[in-house]
Amino acid sequence: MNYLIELLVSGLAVGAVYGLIAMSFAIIFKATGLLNFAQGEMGMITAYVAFSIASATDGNPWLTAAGAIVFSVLFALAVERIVIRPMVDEPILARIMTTIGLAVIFRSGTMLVWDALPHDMGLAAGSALVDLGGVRVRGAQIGVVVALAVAVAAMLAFFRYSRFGIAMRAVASDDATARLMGVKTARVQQAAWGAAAVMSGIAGALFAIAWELSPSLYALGLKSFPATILGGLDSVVGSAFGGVVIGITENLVGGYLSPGLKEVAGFVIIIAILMVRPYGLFGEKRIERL
Amino acid sequence: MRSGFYKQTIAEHLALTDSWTQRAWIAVALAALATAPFVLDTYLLTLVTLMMITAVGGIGLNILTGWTGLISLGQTGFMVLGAYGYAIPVETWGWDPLAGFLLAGLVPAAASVLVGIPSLRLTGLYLAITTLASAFIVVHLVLEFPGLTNGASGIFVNRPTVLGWTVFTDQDLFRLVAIFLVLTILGALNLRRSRIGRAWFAIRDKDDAARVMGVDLRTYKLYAFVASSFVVGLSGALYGIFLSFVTVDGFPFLLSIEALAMLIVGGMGSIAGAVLGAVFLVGLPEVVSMVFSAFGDSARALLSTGAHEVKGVLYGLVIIGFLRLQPEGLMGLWRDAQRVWTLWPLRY
Amino acid sequence: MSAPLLKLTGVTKRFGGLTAVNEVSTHVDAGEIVSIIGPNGAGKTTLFNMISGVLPPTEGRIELEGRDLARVAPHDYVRHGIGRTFQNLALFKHGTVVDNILVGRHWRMKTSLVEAVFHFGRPRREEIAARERAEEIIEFLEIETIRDKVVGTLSYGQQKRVELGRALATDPKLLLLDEIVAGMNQEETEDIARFILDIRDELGVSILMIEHDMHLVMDISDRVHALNFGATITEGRPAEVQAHPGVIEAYLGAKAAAARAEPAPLLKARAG
Amino acid sequence: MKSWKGAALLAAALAAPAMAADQGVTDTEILLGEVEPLTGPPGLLGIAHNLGVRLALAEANAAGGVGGRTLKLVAEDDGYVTSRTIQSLRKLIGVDKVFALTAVSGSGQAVASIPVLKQSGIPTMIPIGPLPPLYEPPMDNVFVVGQSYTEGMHQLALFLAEKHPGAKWGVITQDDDYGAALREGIEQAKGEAQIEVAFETRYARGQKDFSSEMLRVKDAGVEVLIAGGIISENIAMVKEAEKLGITPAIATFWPGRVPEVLKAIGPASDGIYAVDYVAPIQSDAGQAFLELARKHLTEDEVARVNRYTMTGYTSTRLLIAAMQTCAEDLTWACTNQALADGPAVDTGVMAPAAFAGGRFTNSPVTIMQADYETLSYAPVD
Repeated sequence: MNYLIELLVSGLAVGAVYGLIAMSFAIIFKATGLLNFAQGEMGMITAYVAFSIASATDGNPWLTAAGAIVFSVLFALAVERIVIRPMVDEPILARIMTTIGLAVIFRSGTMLVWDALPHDMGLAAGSALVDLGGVRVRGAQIGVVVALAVAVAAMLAFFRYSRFGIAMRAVASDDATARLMGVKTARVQQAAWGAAAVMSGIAGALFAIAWELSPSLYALGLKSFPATILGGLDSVVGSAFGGVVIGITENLVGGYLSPGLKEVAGFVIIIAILMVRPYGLFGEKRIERL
Repeated sequence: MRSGFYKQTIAEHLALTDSWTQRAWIAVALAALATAPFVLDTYLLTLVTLMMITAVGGIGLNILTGWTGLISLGQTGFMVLGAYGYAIPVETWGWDPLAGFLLAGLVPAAASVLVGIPSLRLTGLYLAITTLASAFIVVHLVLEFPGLTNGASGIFVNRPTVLGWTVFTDQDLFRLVAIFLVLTILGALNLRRSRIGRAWFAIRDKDDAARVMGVDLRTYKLYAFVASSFVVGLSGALYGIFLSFVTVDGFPFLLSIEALAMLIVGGMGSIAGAVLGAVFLVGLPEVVSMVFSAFGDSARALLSTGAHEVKGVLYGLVIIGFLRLQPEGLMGLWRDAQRVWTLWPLRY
Repeated sequence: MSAPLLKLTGVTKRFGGLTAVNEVSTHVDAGEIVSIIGPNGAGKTTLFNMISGVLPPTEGRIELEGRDLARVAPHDYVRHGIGRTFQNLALFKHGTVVDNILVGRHWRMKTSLVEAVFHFGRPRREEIAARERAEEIIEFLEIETIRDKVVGTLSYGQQKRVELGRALATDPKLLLLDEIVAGMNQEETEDIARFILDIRDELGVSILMIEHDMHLVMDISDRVHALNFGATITEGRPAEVQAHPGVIEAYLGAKAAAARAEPAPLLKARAG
Repeated sequence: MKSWKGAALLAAALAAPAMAADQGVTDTEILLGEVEPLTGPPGLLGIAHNLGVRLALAEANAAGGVGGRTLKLVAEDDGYVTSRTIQSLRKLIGVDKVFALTAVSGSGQAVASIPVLKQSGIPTMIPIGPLPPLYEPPMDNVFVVGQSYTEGMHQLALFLAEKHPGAKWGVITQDDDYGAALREGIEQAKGEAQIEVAFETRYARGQKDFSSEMLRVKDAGVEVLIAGGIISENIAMVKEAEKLGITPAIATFWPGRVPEVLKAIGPASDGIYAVDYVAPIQSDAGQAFLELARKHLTEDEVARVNRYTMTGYTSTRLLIAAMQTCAEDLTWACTNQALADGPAVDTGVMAPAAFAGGRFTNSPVTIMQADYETLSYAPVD
């Protein structure tokens, strides 16, 4: 029994990481119709910046968190303004490929600015072990689950109550019409990029604390991608759910079936679910713009 | 506009070329392929061989993505299947390489039906993700059946003897690959001008209207999957022969992304674009290396402090630069150049 | 004459709670030109979509020459003789005019995937035959000059004509024309009117068309069917229908209603 | 046509290896080449290795070179991508026309290069990834320095079986040829000692989350854990064990035996076992080696020295010694022969290495244990 609980807990923790990054994919998709293939890389860069801040401040968690969040937002806004926005009238495939180009640059750039070595983040609070009724987890793992819960709550509130959230829905539905209505589409898209950067940055940094910081961290993006699809590309909250489902499934498959199957389990679920629901669990049917 | 060529018969409309200029260019290209093995050094020969193998794969993907509008991230998976589809019968069972090449096309084609049938309800990014998933699952299966595939250890691939011709030197390999490339281009052009090719275009541009015209969307999307993966599988087999070794490690997932990048850089939906894209993307790292080594020792001094990462950054910048400044790809650039050429010195 | 060419019996289409087409019954006889009129949102295009196989009807029966089309696969409607054009251009815009028209010949051709790769023997003969037919249509519609142009670069009127050509290339018995002259000037409209009559008289194709241009409707229709809110108002000879009080009210009332209930852009966008 | 000319050229191309046996040698210079990953995470080994080769060359050049000729190196980066390894090899052999190869990337890449190496006949050193196909059957011109993973694992397993008799073992290996070699080593040891494997699994390269694997390790009551990853995977496994509060004896392997791994794991890395055939940096031999490195390399470079620097250095020393034997008649045939028959070279950081007529140094391994305080390993008594 304890074994099952431990599997579920560790699945939840890694699923929360997937979920946060999956939400980043979804929110950018929802606001701009774009799939940002560089999202994992942006999360990785934020983790590295957090690492640098932590090293400079002797592992002060508050300064590190604040600095990393501020950086992630500024960085995302810069990317959006310099690279993405000028491409706004290009075909969607071209824009997606742009983000793939960005991903390549970020991966090499990370190794250029930092190095290719694995590192410990140097944040004692994050890697400290916490005992939850017999199940031991790291601080950062609790952190990532909490972050996911907060992000989901924030998104629900945002889309329901904020004028901005409603505007975002409008922009996603029809950019031109929304513009006519006086919605500042650029502002909405910036907000989406910013929010995505914070979520994937938190996921990247906390993953780096609980597991490891290395230049292969970007692969989290690829692993979270199925979660977004599972939830439905345009469903921000659904993506969070998708992430948790995939994290837990991976662990259950690894724990009870063949561990070799673990890495493909996520993909198998995706195919199975898409056969039944071609737009993901919570997606809307309208997204057929490719 | 070129002028002065009026077609007298329907057959002339059907011809692949419609002017002597074009024929002359084709002759030049063929002559270049024929003489290259005598002129190029091994390194350049190898590089061009790799470009041609990549171009075959690019043409394959172009059938699916460029012509039919179905985005695939499963290129790697079909290449792996093609490579093993060739290596297992030829190297393990001792079959004739020709049969191997046939299987290198048929195995991925059959697999693409398996991927395709359930994926046909999906469009756009959702389809992209199932093809991506299939690529990962293929790799997993290869590792899971070591009895057949030799698992992670891979299979050595000898250079083949085709119809009594033993492909031995790098020059021979170049010729073999060149023959495959030319045949692939011909086959693809023929498909393009057939009812099948038109049905694919119709699906891409307006699937509802295509259906009203009698195009069964499911069947023709499946056809696109089959034709595409057949060609991609061939490129996988050639790549295996080129590496002389087939393992899943030889086919990193990045290939799927690079294949798409190739079509974009070359110009979506055009065979010449796929070829140009392959030449460009395979050549790019080499050109960058050359630029770096031109700086000689100073570059070597930088070596251990990570100057090589600069290459990666440049690679990404070039892709973005193309998308931003020349969205129609190299083919668009070429057309612009042609226009300037024919219209010069006046703009109109 | 036995069964009419096309017969609709109680055809109904519902989208969720919304009834787009409500129990419409009508018919088209061989050699007839029948027009469907009605204000925006009356369900005309939905009706066309059902007749051409794009959408299945929720209820009712659609018969072509006495054959129930319910069991026919959408892409096989063309085999039974139904060709159509679309309200908003639905051409394959990256192809040339010839390419587009040739797609109309698709179902008539038999070349298989493997044969197509080789372009030799039967595929070649078949392709030549198809192109000969395409040339006839090009000549018929007087679009020789633009034959090799990429469709996306043509004017709206030219594109409409190409679309008509594509529909003709399917060798239809019944041609569905969805607002074929919308957006055309007087001269272009007259050309199209002439083509429609020629298509009926020379090619023997029956025509069912949706049209807002009342002059065209009155001039060439044998019969007119008026719809509003998805239901039939009346059907009859052009002059009768034009004079029908229900039709007049539908048009005037609809205009007033449209002014009042123009949906908010947000909602409209989401529906689209 | 000029088919006769074509035929002549073709014949020349075919005969090239035999005729150009002294390519890369001028009156003043000898050009050597190598392919290794210099970018990405595998750069950790590639760059360190490259430093070792350059160290050996700098040392030899300072002592007057080979027969008065200066040694130069062309390094090609393959980024650990097999197709680029092959391409780079063809460039080095066919275009740069190097005299010998000091390395051919990692194990998979080297194995895939066998046909090219065989066909060309160029003297080739393999100091990274010594897999059996590279020396069994031996090729005339391919020289493998080090020890096979299988034998290393075999020795490590025998040691652990003796140290922890009756313990339950857990084995986690990569699903590639490296993992297969480790599993083979354990199989061999099973024949000689009492080993009970309670849990065995494989993972796909690149896996990051090992929580379910380690839970099964815990569940199976594993007391000896073979962590058969390379770098990231071993870090993940050990940190996961720490999290679960289990303390099996953990054994790792030389590809990941670099200080960075210990640093990234943190205190939990203290006491993990490793096996290797080169000396730890903290040993006397290691310190002497660092001293030598400081003489010829920059400070930044010295900071990147690790075990791969030592293997690269040793293997290049073997090559230089052979070339010196052949200084008068610097041909491939002579060099290959001299390598095979030459006396052992003792670099201090490895047991004296020689090929003794074969193509494999078969170097003895040492079992060592990590010390987190000093981020280093010390031999086990």
